[in-house]
Parts: sequence; C-alpha cells; structure tokens
Amino acid sequence: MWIANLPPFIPFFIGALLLPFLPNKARYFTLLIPILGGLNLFFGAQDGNWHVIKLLEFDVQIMRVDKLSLMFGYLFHIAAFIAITYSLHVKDKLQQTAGLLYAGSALGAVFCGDLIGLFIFWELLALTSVWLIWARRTEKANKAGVRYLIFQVLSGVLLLAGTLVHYQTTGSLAFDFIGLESVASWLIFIALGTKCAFPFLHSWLTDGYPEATPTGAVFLSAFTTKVAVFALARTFPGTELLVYIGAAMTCFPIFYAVIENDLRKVLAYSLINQLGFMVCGIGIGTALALNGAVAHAFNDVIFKGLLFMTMGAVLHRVGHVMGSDLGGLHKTMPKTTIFCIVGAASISAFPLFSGFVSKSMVMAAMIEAGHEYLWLMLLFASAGVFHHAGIKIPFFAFFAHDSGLRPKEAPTNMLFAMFFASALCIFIGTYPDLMYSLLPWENTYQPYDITHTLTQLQLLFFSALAFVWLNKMGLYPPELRSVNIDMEYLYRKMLPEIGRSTRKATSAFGTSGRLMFTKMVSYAPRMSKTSSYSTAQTAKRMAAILAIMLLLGYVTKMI
Amino acid sequence: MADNLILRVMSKALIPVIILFALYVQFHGDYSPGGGFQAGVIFSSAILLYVMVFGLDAAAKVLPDKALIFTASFGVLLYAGTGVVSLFLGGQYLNYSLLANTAMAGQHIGIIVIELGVGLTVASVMLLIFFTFARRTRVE
Amino acid sequence: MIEQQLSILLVVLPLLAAPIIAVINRSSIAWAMTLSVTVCCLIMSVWMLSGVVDGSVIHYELGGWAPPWGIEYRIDTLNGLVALIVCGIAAATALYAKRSVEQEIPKHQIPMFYCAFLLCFLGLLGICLTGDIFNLFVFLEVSSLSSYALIAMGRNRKALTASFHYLVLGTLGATFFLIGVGLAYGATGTLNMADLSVRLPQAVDTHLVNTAFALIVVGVALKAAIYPLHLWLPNAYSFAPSVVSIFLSATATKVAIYVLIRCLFHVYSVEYVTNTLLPQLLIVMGGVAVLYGSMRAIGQTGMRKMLAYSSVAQIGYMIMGIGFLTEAGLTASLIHLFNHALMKAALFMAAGLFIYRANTATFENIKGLGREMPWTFAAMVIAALSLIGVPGTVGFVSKWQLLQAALEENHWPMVVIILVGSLLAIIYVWKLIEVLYFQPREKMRVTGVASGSENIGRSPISMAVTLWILALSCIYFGINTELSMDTAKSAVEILFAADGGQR
Amino acid sequence: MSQTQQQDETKDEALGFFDKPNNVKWILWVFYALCIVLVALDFVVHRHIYLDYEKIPTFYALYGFLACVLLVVAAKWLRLLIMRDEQYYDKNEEEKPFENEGSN
Repeated sequence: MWIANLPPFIPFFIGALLLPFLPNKARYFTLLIPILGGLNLFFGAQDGNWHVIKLLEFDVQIMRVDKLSLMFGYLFHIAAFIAITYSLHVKDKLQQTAGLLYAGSALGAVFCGDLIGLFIFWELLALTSVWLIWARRTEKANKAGVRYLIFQVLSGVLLLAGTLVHYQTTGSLAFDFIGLESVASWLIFIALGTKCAFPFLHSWLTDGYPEATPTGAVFLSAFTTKVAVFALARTFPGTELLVYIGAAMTCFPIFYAVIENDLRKVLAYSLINQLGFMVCGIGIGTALALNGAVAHAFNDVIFKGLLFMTMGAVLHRVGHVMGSDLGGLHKTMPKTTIFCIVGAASISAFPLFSGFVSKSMVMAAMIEAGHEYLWLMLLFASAGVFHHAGIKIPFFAFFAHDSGLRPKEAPTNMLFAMFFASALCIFIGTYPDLMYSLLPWENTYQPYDITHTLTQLQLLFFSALAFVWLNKMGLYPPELRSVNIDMEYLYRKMLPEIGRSTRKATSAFGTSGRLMFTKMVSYAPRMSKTSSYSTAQTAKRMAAILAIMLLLGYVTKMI
Repeated sequence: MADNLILRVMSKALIPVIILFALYVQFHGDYSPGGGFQAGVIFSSAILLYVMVFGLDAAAKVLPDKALIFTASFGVLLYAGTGVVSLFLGGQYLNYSLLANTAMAGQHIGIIVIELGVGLTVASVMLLIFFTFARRTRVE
Repeated sequence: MIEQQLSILLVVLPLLAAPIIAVINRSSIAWAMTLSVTVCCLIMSVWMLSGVVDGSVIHYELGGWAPPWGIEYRIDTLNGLVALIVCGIAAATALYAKRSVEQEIPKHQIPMFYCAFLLCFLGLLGICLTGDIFNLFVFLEVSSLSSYALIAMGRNRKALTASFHYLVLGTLGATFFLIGVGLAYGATGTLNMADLSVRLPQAVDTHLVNTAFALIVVGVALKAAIYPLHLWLPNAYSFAPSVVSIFLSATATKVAIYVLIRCLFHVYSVEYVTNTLLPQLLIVMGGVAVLYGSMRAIGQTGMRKMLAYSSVAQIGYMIMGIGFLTEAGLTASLIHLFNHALMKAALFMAAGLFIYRANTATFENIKGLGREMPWTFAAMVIAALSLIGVPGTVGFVSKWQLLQAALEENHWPMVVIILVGSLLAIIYVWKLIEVLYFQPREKMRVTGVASGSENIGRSPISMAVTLWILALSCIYFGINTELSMDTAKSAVEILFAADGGQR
Repeated sequence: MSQTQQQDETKDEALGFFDKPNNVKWILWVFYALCIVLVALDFVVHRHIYLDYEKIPTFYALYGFLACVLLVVAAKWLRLLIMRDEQYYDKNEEEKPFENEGSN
C-alpha cells in the first residue's frame, strides 16, 4: 500500500495545487498529507538514489535517501503536521496553500541529491514562504515580506553562482562535502549562511518572522533555517570557521532578546541563538557534534514551533504581542500558559525536556574538541536562553503585572497542535533513545548522568535567581515600546540616508556641478514615461553602425 | 476638371488605348518584357485618369471597393491556386509543366494564368490605395 | 516525400486563406478560418520538425526549377524550430484573438484584420522556410507590410504614428538588407543561400563582400530591434491591438534574429564572422541592451511598454549568445529564442486580458486588478518568474545555458551583466506584481469601451485558457527541455559542422 | 524538574492565585530553598570534572548567576546605544489594512 521511494514533496505539492479548487472545508483534509506522507516515508523509503530526472543536461536526483535526509524528512513531516493543525481555523486558503508548498519545498531540498536540485528548492522555499508574511495583509507586512524575499532570493543567486563556478572548476554537482577551499565554495557558504542567519546576514529573520501571520510564523520557524542547517551539515561539516560563527550566533542575539519588546521578535532572536548551537556542532564535525547539531535541529523545530504557537495564540486573541502591553493572561488562557512553559523549559534545556538531551551533546562535543573559551560562551548562552526565552516570554506574556486583558482561550485546533508539540517535547526529553536511534552517525551519548543533571539545574536555577534578584532590585530593564536597531539599519536607514545626502551634496555642488550632473543624467537612459524619438535619429544610428562595421571590416582586412 | 472639354475628350480617347496597352503588356509578359506588375499599374493608371477627370464618385460606381477587394483577392487566389493545382497533379508547387500535356504548353498556360492573377491584384490594390487616400477628408 | 510538401503547404495554406477571408468578409468565419489554418500549420510544422530533427535537410524546389537557379525551400533543424515557434504562437494567438479582437477592432475591419494577420503569419513562415535570400527579402516585406497595417489598427491614435515610424524604419532596414543582397549577388552571381555560402569565400572582390555583409547585418539588426536600433519597438508593441502585440512580440523579432543567425553562420561562415570584430560588437551591444532595456523597463508606467522594453533586454541576451560564436552560446540563443517567445506571448496575453477588463494596461488603472482576476494574475506571475529566470521555468534554462556559454569563454563581464539583468528583471516584475496585487483597488475608470458594460464582468474563457496553456508550457519546457534543447543543439551542430553550408 | 511541574499544577488550580502576594512569596521561598539544596548537593555529589574551571565549587551556579546579571546589565547599556522609538523606520506608515482584509 505504500508507494516506494515517493519523493515526499510530491504529496504536498499536489495538495497545494488542489486546495484552491476545493471548497473551504477541504482544508481539514490537508492534515492527511503530512500523516500519510510521513508514514509513506517511514515504510516506503530505502537508502539510495531514486528518481533521477533529467533537467537541462544534468541528472537531478530528487530522492536521495540516507539517514541524515530521513531524519530531517521525519522532522519536517511532524512540523508540517503541527503547523497545519495549528492553522486549521484559518479560512484564508492562501496561507494554507503557501504553507503546503513551503513544507513541500523544504522536503524537496532535504531529499535532493545534487546542487541543482538544491538550488531549485532553495528558491522555491523563498518564493513560497514569503506569502506567509504577505498573508498578514498589512502595509508593514508587505514591506517586511519584500525585504525578506530580497534576502532569500539573493541567497539563491549566490548559491546559483557558487554552483556554477563550482561546476566549472570541479565538474561536480554532488551535494556532498565541499569544504571551504575555493571561491565557489565561499559563494555557496555565504548562500547557506544567509539562510542560516549568520551574524550580519540575519536581519531578514528578525525582520520578517515577527511580521508573519500567527500561523505563518509557525511554518516559517520550522523550515527555512533548518534546511540551511541540513545543507551545512552536508557540505561543510568540520569547517572550523563555523565553530566561531556558531558561538557568535549563540551570544549576540540574547542581548537583543533581553531588551526586545515584540515577543515574537524575541523568539526570532532566540531562534538565531539556537541555530548557533547547531552551527557550532557542524563546525566541530565529530560524530557526536554532528549528531548533537541534528538532534538539536529536530528538537528546536518542535519547541520553537511550540513557542511561536503560544505567541501566535496570544496574537490571534489579543492582536499584538508587545511585552509592554501584555500580562496576566494566565487567568483566561491557562492551557496556552502551560504549553508556553513547557516550550520555555524545553528551549532552556531543563532536564526531562527535549532541549536537554540535544544541547548537551553539542556542549560535550565542544569540550572534547578543546574549545574551552567557546564552551564558556555556549554556557553563557545557555543561561541567557533561559533568561530571555525561558522566563521572559512566559513571564511578560502571561504573568507580570495584570494588563487587564481577558482574552478567550486559544481555538481548539491551536490547543491541540500545542498539546501535541508539548507532548513531543516531554516525550523526547524523558525518553531520548527513540530520537537517538534516528541520528545519522554512530551514537553512544548518554544525557542523564548525575553530574550533568545537577550542573544544568544549578545553572538554570541560579539564572532564575538572578532574574528574581534583578527584578526585586528593580534593575531589570522594563519592557518599553521601542525598536532596537540591528543590521537592518544598514538598508532601511543608512542606504536611503546616503542616497538622500548624496543628492543633497550634488545639488550643493554649485551651478557648474549641477549643470554637469544634469548633462550626465541627460545622456543616461531616460526614465521618462513616453519614448519620443525621431526616425532620423534611428537612421543616423544605422548609418553610424554601418560606417563602423565597414571601417572595422576594412581595418581587419588590412591587418 | 470635368468641365474642361479638352481633358474630357482627350481622356476618353486615351483611356481605351491605355487599357489596350495594359492588356498587351499583360499577355505578352511571357515572351517579352512585361507581365502582371507592369500591366496592373498601367491598367490602374487608366482608371486614375478617369477619376481625375470625372471625379471619384463616377469611378466608384463602376468599380466599388467591394469589387476591388474581390478582384485583389481573386488574383491572389488565382496565383496560389495554380500552384496548388500543379501540386495536386503530382508535381512541385508552381510546376507549370504539368498543367498541360506537354511541358511547353504547360509553361505557357501557367505563366499566363499566374500573370493574370498578379495583374488583377496589382491593378485593384493600386486603385484601392488611391481611392482610400482620395476619399480621405480632413478630420476637423 | 510528404514532409517536403509540408514545407510549401505551410506557406500556401495561409496564402489561400487570406484572400478567401477578404472575399467572404464575415468576422466569425474569418476567425474560424484563421484558427483552423494556424492549427493546421502548427500540426504540419511539428510534423516537419520531427522529420528534420535528426539533422537531415528537406529540399523543396519551387516550380521544379533546380537550385541555385530556381527558388528552393530548404528546411533544416534551425528553420524547423523557428517555424514551429511561429506556428505555435500563431495558433495560440488565433485561439486567444476572438474576443479581444471583437472588443478592440471596429466590426467592419475584423475580416481585414484576420486577413492581414494571416499575411503577416505567412510572411514570417516564408522567411523561415526559404533557402533563397531574395525570396527571404520578399517575405520580409510581406510580413512587415502587413504588420504595419496590423499595428495601425490599434485603438490609441498613437498607434498610427507608431506604425508610421515603424514603416519608415522598417523600410529603411529592408532596403539596407536588399542592397546587401544585391551586392552579394553582384559578387557571386547567385541568390541561393547554400550556393552563396560556397561562392562568397571564392569571391574576388572582397570589398563588395564586406560591404554586403555590413549592409545585411545592419538591415537585419533593425528588424530584430537590436539595441541602438530598437527605437521603433516599444511604441509599435505598446500601441498595437493586444492580439498584434502578442503575435509580433513573440515572433517578429525572433524571426529577424533567425535571419541574422542564418546570414552569419550559414551564408557567411563562422570563420568569416570571427575576423570581422562583429562578434565583439554584438556582445557589447547585447550587454548594453540587457542593461538599458531593463533599466527602461523599470521606468515605465504601462505594462505593455514595460514588456516591450524587457523585450529589448531579452533580445540582448540572444545577441550576446550569438556574439560568443561558440556552439554553447548559439545554443543558448536559440533556446532563449524559443523560451522568450513562450513567456513574452503569455505576458502580453495577460496584458491583453487586463486591457479587456480595464480598457488599459497602464499601472495607474490596473492597480489591484490582480486580486479581482486571480487566475490571470497567477498565470502572469508564472510567465513573469520565467522572465526573471526562476528555476523550473523556461527562463532559467536559457539563462543557465547562456551563463555556461559565457563562463566557458571566460567572459566575466557578461556573466555579471546577465546576473545584474536578472536582478533588474526582478525589480520590474516586482513592480508589476506590486501594482496588480498589493496596491489597493481604485474605482475602475473604464473609458471608451465600445461594446457597453456587460463586457467588463468576466474574462473570456478562450483568452484565459490560452494564457494558461502558454503559462504552463513555460513550466513544462522549463522542466522537460528535450524539445527546445535537443533541437537547438542539433541545429547548432549543423551550423557549425564543416560542411554545414554545402549540404 | 519536579519544580516546574509543580508550578504548572498550582497555576492550573486557581485563577487569581498569583494575585495574592502571600502565594507569590511562598513560591519564592520554595524556589530559594531549592536553590540552596542544589548548592548543597554540589558538595555532596561527586561531579565529573573535564575542565579546570569546573573545579571551582558551585561553578555552574555562580556562572549562571553572574552570566545573567552581566547579560542584563550589558543589555541595559546596549539599550542606550540602539534603542529608538517604535516608528523609527517608517515614520508615516500607519497600519493600513487592505480592503477585503482577512479571510476569503
């Protein structure tokens, strides 16, 4: 009954193509896609390369099954299931269609076997996901979506350029270890890094995700960055540079997260922070580290999704997620509160929650690899995560001072999705062997020993103590309505400013300078609406070209 | 100009001659210089002369636009149809040799029919163009 | 044998149908005949192409006169491909035309419109099929003259000036071409292209040969709207009736490019062209065309003019590919020729639908229309993505090939230009999408709709279906490149083979 | 771990539970107690030591506390540097919804 080696993106794409034609109720059936697709993948997939399609002169492998791709395949099916459940109440079919296409593209990227296929799905990821931001249908979301899209497409262009040059120099298009050696590999590296939100390339994430629809953010948090992590694990495992990048990624966002007001933006920053752990793991490149990275990606999709879902529920009911104007929601949204705390506990890696069993793998690998200072940075980040994601999010949204808001509890489908994700978090945290058995590399890691549990608890409790103490002393920075400038400053403020000031400067050049400028402009292609021209002009051009060609012909013949 | 006696008389005398000359050029096309193009233009010049002297309306009575469009199309059809006939006779398109029993006669027939088609089309198109421009009144 | 007859039937069928349409003078019959003729031609051209795709050549001696004395129709893979493009687009346009023409053309002119359309079609086909360079000129004039008439039928009065300018310039270009042909004839004494290719290298008077070359290239360059000589194109395409702009944008310049390829690589040889510095000139002009066309496209405020300028840019890509003078480059050009015909036709069809609904395609008046016409908008987005070169669409295939060709020759500046061109394409395509989808809908300002308000309600099925056929083929041929790629490759192989001209 | 679960349950039981200062105080005392227990355990349990830092007694507790204080203080300083008002990027862009917003 299972279709052997069916490329998993196909059911998603078919579903997405059919959905616009079906009546609105059909959206409930889209739930079946990840379920059946996931089961089909589980029972029907065998290791190897299947379904090679001929595209241009290349053989594009669209179904390359190994343990790594299977792991991400299962993960994305679970994530798609949760996200679809979460968005069942939405009547806007644009979102569901885009969501299905987006999940399908992510699955396609994970199972493709060469760089051409990767590039195609890479671009599809960008083109399909942006609709989840635009579906919010506000001016702000539109603009944020465009900025998001530009980043994503640029990443695709870089990937294409890198692939091209890589192919020209090595003649290989294999989606395997590449390593930072040539210009081509650098291009690919930066392309992957853009999607993975490397420092200075991360602003699309913190800019775009908070503008997405409540349900869109759940989809978004699951796929794009994890595909990038997957691609990095394929192409650049053991690249030392990644360790430093990863460590930086774990640390810098937490400062922003602490003072950020928009709680979904806090989550976006903490997403970068979690990505940092994965990037570190990939950079170390030992079996333990890679396993840790992959396992952490697995868990992060679920608990970060869970947190985005709780914030989405608040956004859905309240209309905003500004920490400064929330508080006391636990009274009317108790279930959401609990799920939020479970998510918070997981992301802060409390023992018995899922984050604990994967983050510690990366940390242990870090020590093994001898990066002591970086290990301290990761430890600092772990404490910081607890601080901003584990305490700040639930505290300011659901407790803190009573804002007087009394929203209704989240819709049933949302609650179910959150329940499912919470159950997974706790299940993986208490019984990690199941997830470990999926890990691609040889694995003997044992998370629960007394040292580890104790030290982690100490770390977390004293972080919490610090929070309590700072709050009591009144030192804790209050939530303020504000925008914190980040990398996006460069292109949202600085570039326009530069443009404006150059224009001013040129106009201040004085008459002669201005005249020269206008003269220059008048020679440049005119941007006028009408294209007036004279036939005489064209005739002159013809004569000129003819003369040039005759002259050239004459000259070349003379030589 | 219709009141000018000399013009009226002279043109009436000239027009048949011009038409005759056109027919000569038309049908002698396969032996001597000439053919449909030239004949068509000469033929139309006869009508043009008539129009200039007697006015557009008088000419339009004899040669309405519809008739001209028809003859123009008919000329093209004649040309294309001849080719198709030779195609159906089992030869190449426009292979006149198959149109009659001997190749020689076939070539004659073919050329004459084809030139007739060309002549008709050229004459009527020339007239159509002239009529169109002549009939144009200044907008505003 | 039957494939041989097909080559002539392709020209004869529209030639017979056009006068019959003019005689019958009924608009519905005119449309039905046009559609059936173009569809028949499409079938025949597919049949014909399948006969020559393996590299064989069909010779057809017109009137039984053996070449080089008589006129010969000579179909190889290159011809076959271009003829297929012309027929395919013509059939699609004919299917699309009915309702659009009814709305845009005065009723009494409709039969004549279809008559001129078929004449234009037959002229373009004739250019593709003939093996005789003078015959080619005749067909060039047939197609040009009828296209002047077609363009002049546009509703906007500016169509008349646009058509007139095109007429003057087109005649100028054709005259250049004719003088070039005359000089070549003077140098060699033959007009058959295959024969010319043998005799030109042996010609004594090389100055004559060179001058002929220059004249032919400049003449064709004007017809193909290659960068500095593109001035007629934007106005002609944007003021013509929508059906005409669909057909001409997808075929006319493509056929001119074909003539250029035929003249450069077949009549003259690769070796000859290599020594003329023309390739460098073509590359530079192509590069400038890409940047200039895209820049101007960004600045436009009307959809059709934007598309017209983007055509100038896209022609730049083709010219660039020709200029590389390598098999890869020429293959890329040919593929782009095929692909661009598909996507430009689809885009102009979408513009036609907007015109059908809103009576205009200026951005100001089609704001937010995409949300009212989601199907048209979706198809347009597919075609527009293909214009950018998004993978999975035809545009990606050709850009990829062109990049490969540029990298092969280490033309780094061109690589950069191609990529920058794609980015610029994103900008203007984005502008279009933003206007259509993201800007709030304003009250529809319908002006001067002839046939009353009941037309404004829905898009006609026939138009929408045709648009979707083309949009989907943009995807189909972007994934299954067998047809375009293999045909183009085999065509290029023939051109580059040592005995290419002599066969 | 049991701690968090316990917290969950208590919250579920009664609305308005956190409104009473006594309850909050009580929770905090439990929390402090647990902290002390954890510190005490550090001296009882034998930890595996991989790095030199870890030899410091209650290293993790100290590190966690100091890290968080540092983080917050640094973030507060950071705020002086980077905080702008909410309309910083788009001064005249109010949330303008499209017509026929929402579902279709």
